[in-house]
Amino acid sequence: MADLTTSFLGISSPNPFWLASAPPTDKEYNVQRAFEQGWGGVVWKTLGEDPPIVNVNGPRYGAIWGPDRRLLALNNIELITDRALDTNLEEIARVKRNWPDRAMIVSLMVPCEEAPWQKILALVEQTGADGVELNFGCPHGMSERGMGSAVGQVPDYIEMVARWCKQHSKLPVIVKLTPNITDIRYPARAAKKGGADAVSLINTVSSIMSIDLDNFAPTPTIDGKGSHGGMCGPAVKPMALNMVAEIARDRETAGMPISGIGGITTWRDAAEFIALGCGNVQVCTAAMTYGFKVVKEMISGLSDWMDEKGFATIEDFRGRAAPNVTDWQYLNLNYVTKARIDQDKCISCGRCHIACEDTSHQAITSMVDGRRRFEVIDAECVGCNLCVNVCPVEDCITMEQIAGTDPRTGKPIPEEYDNWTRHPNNPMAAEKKQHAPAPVTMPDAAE
Amino acid sequence: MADLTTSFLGISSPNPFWLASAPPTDKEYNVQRAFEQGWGGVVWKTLGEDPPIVNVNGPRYGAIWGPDRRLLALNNIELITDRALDTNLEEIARVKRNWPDRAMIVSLMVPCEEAPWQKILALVEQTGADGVELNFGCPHGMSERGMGSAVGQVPDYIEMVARWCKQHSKLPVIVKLTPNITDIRYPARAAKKGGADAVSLINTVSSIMSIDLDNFAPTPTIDGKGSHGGMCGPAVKPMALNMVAEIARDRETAGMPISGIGGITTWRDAAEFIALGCGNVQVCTAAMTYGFKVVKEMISGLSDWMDEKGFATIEDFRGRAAPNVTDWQYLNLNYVTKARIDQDKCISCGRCHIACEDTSHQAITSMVDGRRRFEVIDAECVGCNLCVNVCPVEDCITMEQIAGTDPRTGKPIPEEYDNWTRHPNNPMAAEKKQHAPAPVTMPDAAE
Amino acid sequence: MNAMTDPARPDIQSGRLPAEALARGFSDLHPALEPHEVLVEADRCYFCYDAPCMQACPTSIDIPLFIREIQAGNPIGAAKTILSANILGGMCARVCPTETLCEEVCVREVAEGKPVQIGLLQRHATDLMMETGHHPFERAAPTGRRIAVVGAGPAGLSCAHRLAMLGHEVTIFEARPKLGGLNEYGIAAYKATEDFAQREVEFLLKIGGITIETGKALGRDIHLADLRRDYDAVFLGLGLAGVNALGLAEGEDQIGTRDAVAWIADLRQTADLSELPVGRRVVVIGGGMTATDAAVQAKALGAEDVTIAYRRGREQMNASPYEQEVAATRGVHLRFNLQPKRIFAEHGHVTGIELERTRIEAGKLVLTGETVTIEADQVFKAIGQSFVADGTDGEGAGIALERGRIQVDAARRTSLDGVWAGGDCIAEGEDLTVVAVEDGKIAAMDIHSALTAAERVAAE
Amino acid sequence: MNAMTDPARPDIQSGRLPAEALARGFSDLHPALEPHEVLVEADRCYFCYDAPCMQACPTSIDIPLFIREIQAGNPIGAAKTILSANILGGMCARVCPTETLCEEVCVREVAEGKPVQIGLLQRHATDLMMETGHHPFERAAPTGRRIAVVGAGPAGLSCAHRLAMLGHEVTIFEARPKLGGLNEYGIAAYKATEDFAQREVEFLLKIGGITIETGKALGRDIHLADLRRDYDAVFLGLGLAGVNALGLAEGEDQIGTRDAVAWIADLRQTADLSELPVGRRVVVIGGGMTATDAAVQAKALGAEDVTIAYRRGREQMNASPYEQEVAATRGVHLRFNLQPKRIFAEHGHVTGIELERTRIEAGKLVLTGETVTIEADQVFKAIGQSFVADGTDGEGAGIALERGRIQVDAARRTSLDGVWAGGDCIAEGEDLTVVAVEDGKIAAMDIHSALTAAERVAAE
Repeated sequence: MADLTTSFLGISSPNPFWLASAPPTDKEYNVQRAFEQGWGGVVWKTLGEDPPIVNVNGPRYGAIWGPDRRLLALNNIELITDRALDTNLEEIARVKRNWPDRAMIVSLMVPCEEAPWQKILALVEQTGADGVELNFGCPHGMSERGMGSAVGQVPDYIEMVARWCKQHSKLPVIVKLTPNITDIRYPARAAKKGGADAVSLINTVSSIMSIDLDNFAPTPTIDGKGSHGGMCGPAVKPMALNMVAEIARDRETAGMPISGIGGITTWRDAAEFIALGCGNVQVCTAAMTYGFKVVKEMISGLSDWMDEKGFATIEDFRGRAAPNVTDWQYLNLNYVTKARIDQDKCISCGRCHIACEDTSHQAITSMVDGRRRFEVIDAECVGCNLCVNVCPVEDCITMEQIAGTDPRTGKPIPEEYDNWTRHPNNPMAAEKKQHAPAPVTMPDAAE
Repeated sequence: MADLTTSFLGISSPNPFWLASAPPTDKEYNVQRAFEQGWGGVVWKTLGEDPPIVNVNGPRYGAIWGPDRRLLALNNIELITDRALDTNLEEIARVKRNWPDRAMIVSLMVPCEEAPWQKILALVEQTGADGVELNFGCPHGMSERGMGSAVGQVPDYIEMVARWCKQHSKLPVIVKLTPNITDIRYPARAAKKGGADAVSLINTVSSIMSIDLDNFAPTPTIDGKGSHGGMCGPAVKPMALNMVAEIARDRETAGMPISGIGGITTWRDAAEFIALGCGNVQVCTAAMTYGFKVVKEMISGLSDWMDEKGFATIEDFRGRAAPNVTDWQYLNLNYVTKARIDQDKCISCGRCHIACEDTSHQAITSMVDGRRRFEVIDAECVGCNLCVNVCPVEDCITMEQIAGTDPRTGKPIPEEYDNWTRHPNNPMAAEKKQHAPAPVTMPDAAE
Repeated sequence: MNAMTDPARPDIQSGRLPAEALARGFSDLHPALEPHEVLVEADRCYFCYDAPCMQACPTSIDIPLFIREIQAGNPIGAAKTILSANILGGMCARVCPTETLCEEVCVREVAEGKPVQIGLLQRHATDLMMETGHHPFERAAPTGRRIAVVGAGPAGLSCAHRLAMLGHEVTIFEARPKLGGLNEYGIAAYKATEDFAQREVEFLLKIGGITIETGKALGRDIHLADLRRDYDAVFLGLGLAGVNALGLAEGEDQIGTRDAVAWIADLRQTADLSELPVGRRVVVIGGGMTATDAAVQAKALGAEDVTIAYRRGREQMNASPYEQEVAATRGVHLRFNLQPKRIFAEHGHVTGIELERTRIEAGKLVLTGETVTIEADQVFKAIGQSFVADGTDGEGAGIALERGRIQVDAARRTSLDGVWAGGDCIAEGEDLTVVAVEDGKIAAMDIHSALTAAERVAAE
Repeated sequence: MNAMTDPARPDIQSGRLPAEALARGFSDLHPALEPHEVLVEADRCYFCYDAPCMQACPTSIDIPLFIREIQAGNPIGAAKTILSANILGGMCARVCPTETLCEEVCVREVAEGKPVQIGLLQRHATDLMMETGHHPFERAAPTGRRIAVVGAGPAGLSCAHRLAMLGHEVTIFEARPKLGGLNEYGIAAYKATEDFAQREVEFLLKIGGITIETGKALGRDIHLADLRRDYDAVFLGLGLAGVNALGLAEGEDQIGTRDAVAWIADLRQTADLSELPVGRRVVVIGGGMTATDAAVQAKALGAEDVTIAYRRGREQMNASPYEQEVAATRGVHLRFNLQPKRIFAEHGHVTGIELERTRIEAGKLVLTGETVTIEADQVFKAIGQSFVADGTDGEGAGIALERGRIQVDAARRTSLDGVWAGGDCIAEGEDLTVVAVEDGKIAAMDIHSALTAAERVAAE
């Protein structure tokens, strides 16, 4: 049985699954139920100064759905906690006392001045919480007041606030980053410069989920009007993976502990974030969609996969994928693949054919010997993978590396690695092939 | 029968459905097939300087899928056209000649110097194309060479290139914007300042679709390595709607024609973009998933809906939703809703209950009189809409505005509109309630 | 209610079942999908390339497109897509043997054994269209041409509608009092409930330009020579008026022995089914859809024992496996390899039937000599129908036949100039509503081409 | 092959069908899902709160969780979830009447009439687990306690496995040569193909700590008093050894009349089914699952006419609507309201059966006097089984019974100290494998508690 315990910034938790700062972590009642189901830790929903803000009294959440009304993403216009600071602090203290083995992080958002930060940090320390997370990401409501993503989009502010927090508290400090930014590496670097112990990402993505075509207003609609909100859920995972990878392989921030957030729904999503270097993951949408019990699948799934692969601990595979993230110009141009269709698995929907015929390279038949049959024409196939992506059957179409002569170009495929950096068509071609910079090594997240 | 014709920047097309600059518009063969199915126009896949770039010879596309393997998003590491400039120009001229009623826009990306732009614009004009689109968005491959999003992320460059294009060509100029930016309004303003006629957005979102957990590399994987790509498809639509709305309601850019792009899959998606002010829409992923025939649903759907609503032309509803996009602080706090569960439609899955109980406000029962039954407890319900979003049955749970006393607070609900700007809990409360700025009016896209 | 009867007398009576059991037995075989079911089902469609379902549909409905229109929230658009290929798409959604047409080849059937429920989705869209009260098509400018359509079954109606849409004036002649043909008189009641056949005819006629003459039989009230003279074209959608006989030495004319087709027509025209008598023990002879329709309806009327006796094996039955399943699960006993030999009667009334066991030997059906007797109060014959050529002897030699039915070419032209034909009465007829609809549509398009060409020639 | 037989002699013979038809008839009733089908089906689960399916499962398998584990690509985890609640989850996936348990209450059934195919998903996961060759559970530290389990049916096996897992030493005594109980001897062959019952027993025993003693019948080879003396606890999973009789005046002892249960056991133990004789015309008396299992298998062996005669109406049948449908669509004739009156015989051999029609009057079944005769070469009785108390008379008064079966409390304790019981032999027994498994599990947990409590008391 694999050991799922993690020690992130020295904060231990029985598994890497934390609940992100969000409605599910707003109250003792909820967090209590989460711990009962097995969550490893929580980031308590963001505290602010009294008097607490108020929320709208109409719909706060929007969504997009896929076929069969499956939730692809949630969006919210909810603000930070709307309960009194004292109430939250009391509950945090009590929950931590009752669940000493679980991680308790407190999310914070106060105005961008030293005094309010100093004050609230002292209060949080008294609760026995394990650390704080600085909410620099919330893209709506608070940002108009100069908080949340209004800070997170300015690296200098991040650095400044992080520094105050480290000065005024001995608690580990995690900076939560907004994805609504041109280059995620800048705020991450700023967090590091300010002395923050870790970054967590991504916060929600500024979005309008849909327009109600009957009343011509964004959803969720409040009295005929709507504002943008922050999107989370499966749809944002690819953005999050990319941003995590950017930070993980940036020389300035490499090795900085990362808590991964963004559409994590199953054990596999979590394993992917961890493979990129995350020390743990935070979840929100999956819990809001299905209830806290979903963590059971995540725990068993991660554990069973680790057993199967022979990983005894999380550290055994953490960060393994980071060195394999590279830039386009270092990809091997001599790696040639062709699509292969498993005729036994093929259900003859023909989507591979029409996708290729209409929108790509006319490399898949629709008829062979007068019968409906879909076969790859190697002389046309560029190996682009589109057919794999549109096929409704898993593993029916796969990409196979070929050697020898490429039937498309009629030219031999060189065996050695080569890339764009010295390609004759590259106007900036170097004399010699350039190699990707040596991958950054990841220290333990435990630090 | 509604009239679907549009005149965007004076370029007419029989319907507002254009194919975006992407693999489906890379060749005469493909574009020809697209026009046969009824597409209103195309933006020809981005041309660059000779010699043409080369693509990887392995997988270029990645994807994420929802349940039942439905494609939620595609991602690509393909570059601009890899065919010779002359070939493309010849084909563009021929297709335009054969299909004079369809819109033909040519996407361009050359180095950030005046001469290459001047040169390529002259060549494009000779084809008879209707306009050009400047590709400032592509987030991979080209950006490392100082093109694509490397330009699009710097408003000054956008302005400069736009100005060159307007100087050296009489063709309408559309600037395509990258969403990988902190504030989309800045590049849009720069495009306008540079004299561009329109913006189109969004280009793809920098992403890593997934990590292959067997070989610990990003997908698509080239010889064990992977780089980030650009994501498109249904998952990015909410980001796109928000960015379109930001530009549509920005005082500096309001009224600038917009071509909407981002996850448009059905007529309804298109209508939403148009309702926010877009003069037309561009599609890619839906065509790559299902083939060009999908446009037939878009055309019939938009037409039938306009008939039903009594809209004779696209202009009759274009921009109607833009005035209803506002900022959070102007939302009506006196608009109070409660969830209502239609017991006849309820299938008793209980997801509303557990979502509310675990992660929200404990406002939905699971048992009534000893029987499994899900009812809203008005005294607890904050009207957040989460139950609506997680319910698998359409219209089973709805939000209903209430008047009189709110059973949750026990307080009367004022009838008049009120908002955060003068709320007692707002530390920056104004003396008087502030109203949202008057909505910007939209001039005709036809200009 | 079911009073003990004199065992000596055959037991044929009405009112065997309480009203609610009767209603249950005759309720919609495939009830309409609920809105939620529609969305779930529509979302299953993969939007296949050159979809097998569409290829399998005799009217080539663009099934992936109409399902995608439903997915996208545009069921009216879906209905237009359906009806533009098949104006009787509503009835076809109910009566098509989808399990051997579109749904049999659905890739979801291949992949999961569970096809997308195309028929029910088609019904959903067309039902919604009909509920709007609007007709979705408009007539082209009047051509001034007049066409006679003989027979108001699916072929005739389809032909008339398409011709009217193309701007022609159409007169439909129908021998029976109501339009619809087998839709009205021939199909099991539980397949087209709530007077659907008539509602669909009304919907279809809203196109305009179609004049109706009922009670006009060809060869009796109207004559082909006159029609050819008075109209620019004639379309014959005559159906099959004859019924095959068992050809038994004795008993076939006893009271209690009936043609299943006629009995179903009676049933369809009976307003109160509690008044329709049925035997306590019923034997249906035959292996096609008429046999299963008759047997299941006899059971639904309250017959205690209902047996279908078919002379060949299960695999040879024309009724689809699904139809067989409906019969079997509703309590009909399906028996195979039994060939009728003699119908027993007492006092002129059927009491049973003797059948002889058959066997396949060297690919041929042979009798074994062994007999089986099944007691019965009623015996229904459902062994096929035949074309009756009355009235088609236009001028001189009359119309050419092929295998006993009207010979037509690919455009549904008969051997007589200016006369087209379609539906069950043509040699290629498949006894399927959807095929008849396609015949009518093809003939209409060809009539239109012919008249247009004639016009062009005249103009030159 | 089917040579003409002397009509005077009953026709009971083997080899009625060619090998491939036989193989088809006895092939898996629900073939395993293909990998693609698994994914499509698993994705349909909504992960309901306090899921109705889970509530309906007698062993309370966490169905939403195991399906989610399948969705997430972890079928082995799914199998562990299943087996931790029900160690015979593999067999239950095959034989549970899911249509009246988990799948009946699935919200997809409510919403679409198409439940998630829980049984087949369960089979997929457990099959994969068994293919790995590994046993997923480990035994707790040895407790030094010894428990006797009498009967190696589902209850006994379940109890033994759980006890072994908890660290106890278990000895199973079984009267028959093979373990498995009805899984091995009683279930229709097409529900548990490829020797699954034995493979599952092997898988289960891999937990270790279980000693097997076959050929040991209670009251004959072993005695309750001895077991109580020699073991720390005794679990009785005895099943039902008796078969109800028709109680007819004549014919019940004729050759050709058999208990369906015994016939099925013979069939299950017949290696080459082409050697098993079956009547040409078979009548099965009864209305439960044994009746349908016997009838369908008789048909699958090649019987020409197979009739189930049940004395009440269709609604009262214990066999589920799905079981009825399987029988009907495979050609079994289901007849209702027929009570056996007399079995006809010639030369000591069955030739047919006379039944009297029944009717419900004022809620009671009454005879109508009217009779029906069905010719038959074989008559199978499937009218229920009974508990035989042999050997349970431990000391003095013996074990308390209730309604003819062993009386137990909620923890499955009998009236005798240190003796637990479960499965069909207890008063609450439901003749369902899954209920027996739960009995064994509950008893094991209670035995464990009792022994642990005893230990604590002893230690104090």
